[in-house]
Parts: sequence; C-alpha cells; structure tokens
Amino acid sequence: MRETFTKGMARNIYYGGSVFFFLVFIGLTVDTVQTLPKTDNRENLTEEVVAGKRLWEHNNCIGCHTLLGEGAYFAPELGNVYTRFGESTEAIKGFIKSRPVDGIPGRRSMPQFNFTDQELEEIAQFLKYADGIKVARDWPPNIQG
Amino acid sequence: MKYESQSIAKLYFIAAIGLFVGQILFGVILGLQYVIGDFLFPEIPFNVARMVHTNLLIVWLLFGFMGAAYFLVPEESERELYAPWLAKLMFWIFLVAGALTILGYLLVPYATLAEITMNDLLPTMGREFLEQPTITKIGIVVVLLAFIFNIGMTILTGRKTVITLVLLTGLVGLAVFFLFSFYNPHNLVLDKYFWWFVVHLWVEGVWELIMASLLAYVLIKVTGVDREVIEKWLYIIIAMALISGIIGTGHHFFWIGAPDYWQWLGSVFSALEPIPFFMMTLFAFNVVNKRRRDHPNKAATLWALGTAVMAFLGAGVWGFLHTLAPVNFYTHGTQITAAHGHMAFYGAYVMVVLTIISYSMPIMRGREAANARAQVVEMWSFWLMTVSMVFITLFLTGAGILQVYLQRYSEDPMSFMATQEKVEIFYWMREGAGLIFLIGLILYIISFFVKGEDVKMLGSSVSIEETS
Amino acid sequence: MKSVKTDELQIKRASDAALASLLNLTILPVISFIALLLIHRKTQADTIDHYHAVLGVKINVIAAVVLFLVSALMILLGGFDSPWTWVYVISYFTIVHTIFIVFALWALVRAWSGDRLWS
Amino acid sequence: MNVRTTETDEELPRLLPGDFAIWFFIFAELLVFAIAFISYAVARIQNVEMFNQYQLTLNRELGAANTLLLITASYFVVRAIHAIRIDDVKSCVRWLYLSLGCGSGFLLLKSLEYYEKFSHGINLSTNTFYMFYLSLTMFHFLHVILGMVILLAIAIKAQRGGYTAQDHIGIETGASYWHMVDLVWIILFPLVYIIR
Repeated sequence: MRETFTKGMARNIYYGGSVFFFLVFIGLTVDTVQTLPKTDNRENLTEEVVAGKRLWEHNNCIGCHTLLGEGAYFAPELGNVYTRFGESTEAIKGFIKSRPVDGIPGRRSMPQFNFTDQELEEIAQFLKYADGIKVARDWPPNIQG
Repeated sequence: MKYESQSIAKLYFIAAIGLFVGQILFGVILGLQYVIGDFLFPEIPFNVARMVHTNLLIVWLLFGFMGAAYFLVPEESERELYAPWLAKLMFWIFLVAGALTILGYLLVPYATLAEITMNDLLPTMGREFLEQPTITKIGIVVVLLAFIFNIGMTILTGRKTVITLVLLTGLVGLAVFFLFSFYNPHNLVLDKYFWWFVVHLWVEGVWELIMASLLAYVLIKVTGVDREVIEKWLYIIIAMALISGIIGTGHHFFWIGAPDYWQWLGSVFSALEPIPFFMMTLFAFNVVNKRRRDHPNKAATLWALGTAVMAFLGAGVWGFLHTLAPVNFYTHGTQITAAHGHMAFYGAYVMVVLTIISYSMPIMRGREAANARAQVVEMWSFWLMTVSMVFITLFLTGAGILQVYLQRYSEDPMSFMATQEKVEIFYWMREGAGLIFLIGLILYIISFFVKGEDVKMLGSSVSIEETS
Repeated sequence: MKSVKTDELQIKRASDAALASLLNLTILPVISFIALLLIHRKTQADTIDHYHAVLGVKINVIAAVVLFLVSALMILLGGFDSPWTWVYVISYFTIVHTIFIVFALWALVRAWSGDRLWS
Repeated sequence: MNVRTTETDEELPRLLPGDFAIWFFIFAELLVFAIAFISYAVARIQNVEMFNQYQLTLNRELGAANTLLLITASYFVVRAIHAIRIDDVKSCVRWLYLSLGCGSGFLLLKSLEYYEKFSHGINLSTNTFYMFYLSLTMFHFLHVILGMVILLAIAIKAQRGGYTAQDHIGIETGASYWHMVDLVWIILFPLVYIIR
C-alpha cells in the first residue's frame, strides 16, 4: 500500500471530521437548550432558590456531596434529598442546623456553617428545586441515592 | 539542547513536580479521611483537601503542558522562543496566583474566600474543579493567552510541523473551552450542561491533542523513526479522539435533566472512545518496535510506552466499563467514577508530562540522558507509581461495585453512610496503595540527584542493561 | 527476488493472523477466531505466519479459559446473589481481559515487522 | 494500519481502494451506525407496538425515491472512476456533477419529508420512535452533505486537470466515502421505514 496512506488525507480527515462532529454537537446543544423547559423545573426557580444556589456554591458543598451524581463521593447524594427527608424542608434545615462544631469522633461529619434562618430556608428551597428536576428514568435508582 | 530559550521549560517542570508532591500529600490525607472521618476536622475538612488535591492536579498539569511546549516548540520551529521574558514573567505570575489560591483554600473558610474575592460580582466559584476564585480564573485566562501568543508566534514564524500545529490547536481549544467556566446560570441543568464544556471537552477533547503531540514528539526523538510515519498516525489518532469524544460528551448528560436522546447518543459515541487510546498503544508499540536507534534514555522510552498502555487502561477500558447508559444508571456518582478518574488522569496526563520531563530534563542539564544509576531509580519509581495506581483503581472499583450492589441494586437498599462502612476495607487498602505511590514519587525526585557516569549515545554499544 | 515476495506474503499473512487474534479479543469474537483458523490452515510449519497463527490461537484459547472458566468458577463458588462475587468477577475480568488485549497488540506489532514475539 | 513503506508492497494486491486514511474514518462511521442500528433494534423490541404504529406515519414513497437517487448517484460515481481511468476528464467531471445532482435531489426530498414532520410538531423528544427516526436520518443527512462537499471538491479539482489515469487516488477516496453513505442508507431505509 505504498503512498496510498497520505498525510494530506489524514489531515483532511482530522479537520473535516472534527468540524463535522463539532457542528453536529452545536446543533444538538441548540435542540437541548430549547427542550430543557420541559424538564428543568425552571418554573420553580424563585429568588430564594437562586440565593440557595449561591449559598451552595459559596460553601463548596459539591466538595463532599454529589448533586445529580456529580461532585465528590464522600457524602450522600442530594439530588433527591428532599424526597428522602419525607418531602420536608424543615427536616433538611434541622439536619444542617444540628451539625456539631467539632465533628463526631472517628466519623465523617458535615461542618457547622452557622446559617441564619433565612439562609437555611434558601438552601432547603434550592434542594427542593433540584429534586423537582425531571431526570431521565427518575435517577437515582432508589431513595438512598 | 539546540536553543537557549528551551531551558525555560526547566522552571515550569520544577514547579510542576513540586505541586505534584503537594497533590499526592493531600491525596494521602483524603484517603485517610475516608476511613478516619474526623481526621484533621474541622481544620482541613474533606472538601477543602479535595479542592486542593484536584486543583493542584490541574495546575501542575498545566505547568507541565506549558513547560513541554516551551521545550519542544523552539526545537520543532527551529528558532528561539518569540519572547522568553514573557514566558518567565508568566511563570511567576501563574505560580504566585496558584500558590495564593491554594493558601486561600487552606487558610480561610471557602465562603470567606468567596467574599474577599468578590465572587458576587461574577459568580463562578463553588463548582467542581472550577472552585478557583473568579480573579484567579481571569488570571488563568491572561496567562494562557500570553502563553498561546508566545508559542503561536514562535510556531507561525518558524518551521511548522504537524506536532506543533496539533499542539497549538490543542492549546487554543484549552483556552477557548475554559471560557465556559465564566458562565454560571441560575438554572442548575444549564449550569451542569455547560460545565461539561470545560471539563469533558478538556480531558476527552483538546487535552488528548496535547497528549498525543507530546507523545509523538518524544517517540520521534527516542526511536528515530521517520517523522512522516509518526505524523500520519498522530492525525488519525486525534481525528478518532475528536470524532468519538465531541458527541461522547453526551455520556455526562444522562441524568442531569437533559433530553432522553442523549442516553443513546452518549452511549453510542462513548463506546467508540477507547479507539483512540487503543490506537495510541498500537502506535507506541509499533514505533518502539521499529526503532532505528537505541537512545540512551531508556527511562523516557519506558514512560512513553507506559503512557500509551495506562491511558488505554484508565481512560479507555475503565471509561468504557461504566459509560453505557444502562450501566451508568447504577454506577453514576459512585466509587467506580473515582476509580476511572484516578487511573485516567494518571495514565493519560500525569504520565505524558512525566515522559516529556524524563526526556528533556537531562538535556536541559547538559547531557543526553541521566546516568545509569539515576535511570534505574527512575524506572523503580515508574513501576512503584504505576503499579500502585493500578491497585488504587482496583480497590476503588471493588468499593464501587460493592457500593452499587448494596446501595443501588439490592432489593433492600442501604443508606449511603451505612454502605460506606461496609466498603471500608477497600478504603484502607487504597490508602496503603496511596502510600506506596508516595514512596514512588519520592524515589522519582531522588532520581534527579543520583550521581553516576554519563551515558552517551554510541550506537547500541552502551546500554542501561550493561551498567545496571 | 522471488524469495522476497514470499516473505512479504508471509508477513502479510502473519499480520492478518495477529489482527484476527486481536479482533477476537475485542469487537468481533468468534467470527475472527474462525478467520484465524482459516489463516492457520494456509500456513506451513516453521514460517512466520504459522508462528503467529499458532500464537493467536494459543492466546485466544488461554484467554477464553482464563476469562470464562475462572469467572464461571468464581460465580459458582461465590454464589450469584453475593455482592462479593461481582466485586471479584468484574474487577478480575476487566483487568485480565485488558492484559490479553495489550499482549495481542504487541503480537500484532511484531507480526507487522515479521518478527517473532521476542527476538 | 500498516506503516511499512517497503517497495515490495506494490506487488501485493491492494485490498482497499482510495487513500488508506479514509478507511479509518469509514470504519469509525460504520461502527457508529452499526451501534446505532443495534440500539434501534433493542429499543424496537422493547416497544414493538409503538414503533409499528408510528412507522406507518413515515413517507415510504419519498424514502424509496431517495434510495433510488442514492444508488444512481453511486452508479454515476463509478462511471466517473471508469472515465478517469481512460483519461477522459470531461466525462469524469460530468458524471461527478450528475451524482451531485442526485445528492441534491436526495437532500431536497428529505427536506420536504422533514418539513412535513416538523409542521406536525414532531421533534427529537416526541417519542422514542421519532427520536430514532430523526436522529438516524438526520445524522445520515449530514453525511450526505459531507459526501457532497467531498465530491464537489473532487469535481473542481478534476475540472482543473488535477487527476489523470495514473493518479486518481483522490477520486477513489471520495468515491469510497460516498459508497459508505449510500450503503448506510440502504440499511437504514428498510430498517426504519419498512421492516415491521
């Protein structure tokens, strides 16, 4: 197969193939963004939830927990925590509030963040909103996350 | 070393190795926190240690890529670097910014860090791997742009080779996709969707271009195989990487509220993602088998072969293991992901940077290869780190399978924390393997200081086997 | 020049055999093995293509035994419903399967250059 | 995959026409389509009734016409190669443009089909059948466009006298890709439109 595997053709395939698939990807992204309103629970995206998301970010919760399966794997999944806690924002708030300052000897413990009541409500509302996102096959597989 | 400005790479490589040590130390701390939950609590909670671990990895790999570019681009382009002073300046800016960021993570609570860096003006913090304060992110963009300008001008005004052009596209892509880290919508689904534009399109897209070009460069140098042959392979491999990898992003859109068709698209295309890694192994084996000279730097050859094999194993095989939607339904967000992440990053990116360091460091220190004794120590470190990484991966895989079974698959699912106690044995073994990895890393550093007689390229008459 | 040509043909056949062996381990099991056996029939003893055809058959038979038999034994002994069975079977199968693939890759590369596995 | 560059290679029969590099691409594409077709089959088994019901809404006549167009285009490409082999540049170019015409016809008919479906409000998220129907045919549609871009590039180069009887590997390469596009449709059409 002398001279029939040319560098020029390999280059064309690299450029042509990646441009082609990148355009397909952009097209799919446009379709996805247009379809998202059906699933992404944006109707419940209140100001409280937005503030809750900021709190979630500013305390780096993703550094231990997973949310919809993404994050660290050190602490429980929170994408369905609202359901797991009996659809009660009070239960979530109570849990966050009750974390001991110095941890639990020998065991993993969530830090005490000293949130105000307003902040507790915001973070709980954020988790409720996240639980309301319609995920394919209703992931996670069961209530334990 | 043909061009003086290549020596700037040394600076970058030393910083990279230094940060690598930091990364591993924090890795060992994290491993211990998995089994002794209150270790260092509340001074260094898990999330802080993890942030340091992952951010150091990203930063040192970037240092490694930059150093590699500064080393190989002048030689490939056959001219001095466009602006060596800029490279030095950017090094210090990047190092200081990186160090300040890490110190910020460690010294103040994350919320305080967000406050003092005025995150509310342009909120970008608090998302996995993109935890850096906004100001640091802007700094990264500035450093990257200056770096690409410097490298780009060198490439474009000098001899253009396939290796440098592929490297340049990879680096430009790296900078472009990083811009998505500034987009942080309130809508969680959109946030996650575009977050992957940075993370996936980096590690399974443009970084693969960088990796393949670095590997090709080292292989040309140590084997003396014809450049034409290597360049064809390079093109085909990265073409496959992008063809499979771009839509393969879909395997991250399974469970975040994106439309259902991603389940199929993501599965189909990510099923092809092992192919480029497979071809990379074939390529490296073939080139080494066809080598025209016995380069005295045996360690570099070993690292190059190791990169190909371990990238195939970690990114290809372990990725494929849990990428199909029906499997991922159960494994998503478990220790299986952690297993894959460790081996893929080590096999593909850590090892390729160590390969180019192994090849270029002796040259920058004025000899063709490290002395025989140093190379033996280096090879020991190769095996210690690589084998212990295989074991870390196996133990985490074991933990992951058990976790999936108990927590997700069984009819009477256990809670997350109860499951974690059941898999503790694997975490202990992983910590042990991690310590061996640390020993390997220490040996690696020692190998730079081992004294002995120089090995020179005299055909095949001098080889490492005779002297060791 | 005639001998050179035969050599080339042998190398080509050796490459085909090694490729069939690799494909049988990866995306085209069974069919590739039949192809490998057909290539094997065309070869003569003490040639490089014969060597690689035999090597390919050996790799694949050993791989089949080591992968399926041992996995089946693990399931039989450990019990189908035990989580630990699957911890062992999946980890074992993945890593050992990969080792065989890497081995077959090396064989393919050696076949391309007309060499035996180790020279 | 063979990187040998020894002179003896040319004594061996050539296995694949065109540039070897394109075969990596063709191989990857066929693999994508193969896995997609298998996925379709799996999804169909799970929802036989739904698939059968919605399959009836597809326009088979247009589909059959499109099949004919693509096969004709492939035939024209073959004629183009025969023409260049006897150094007949003029008719080679003519055949290439004719096949481009067939390709355009395909795109036109397919667009009509999509227009009709879209005007009924059907999209990728309507149901699993339409998801497969749309994504498979659209993905193929894009391949037809890519194939046409390649053929056009070849036709222009041929027009400028870039190919001769001795050196026309570029045409063979483009033709190989085009035949792949054709082949995929020949499998796709019965699979999605006809088989019940």
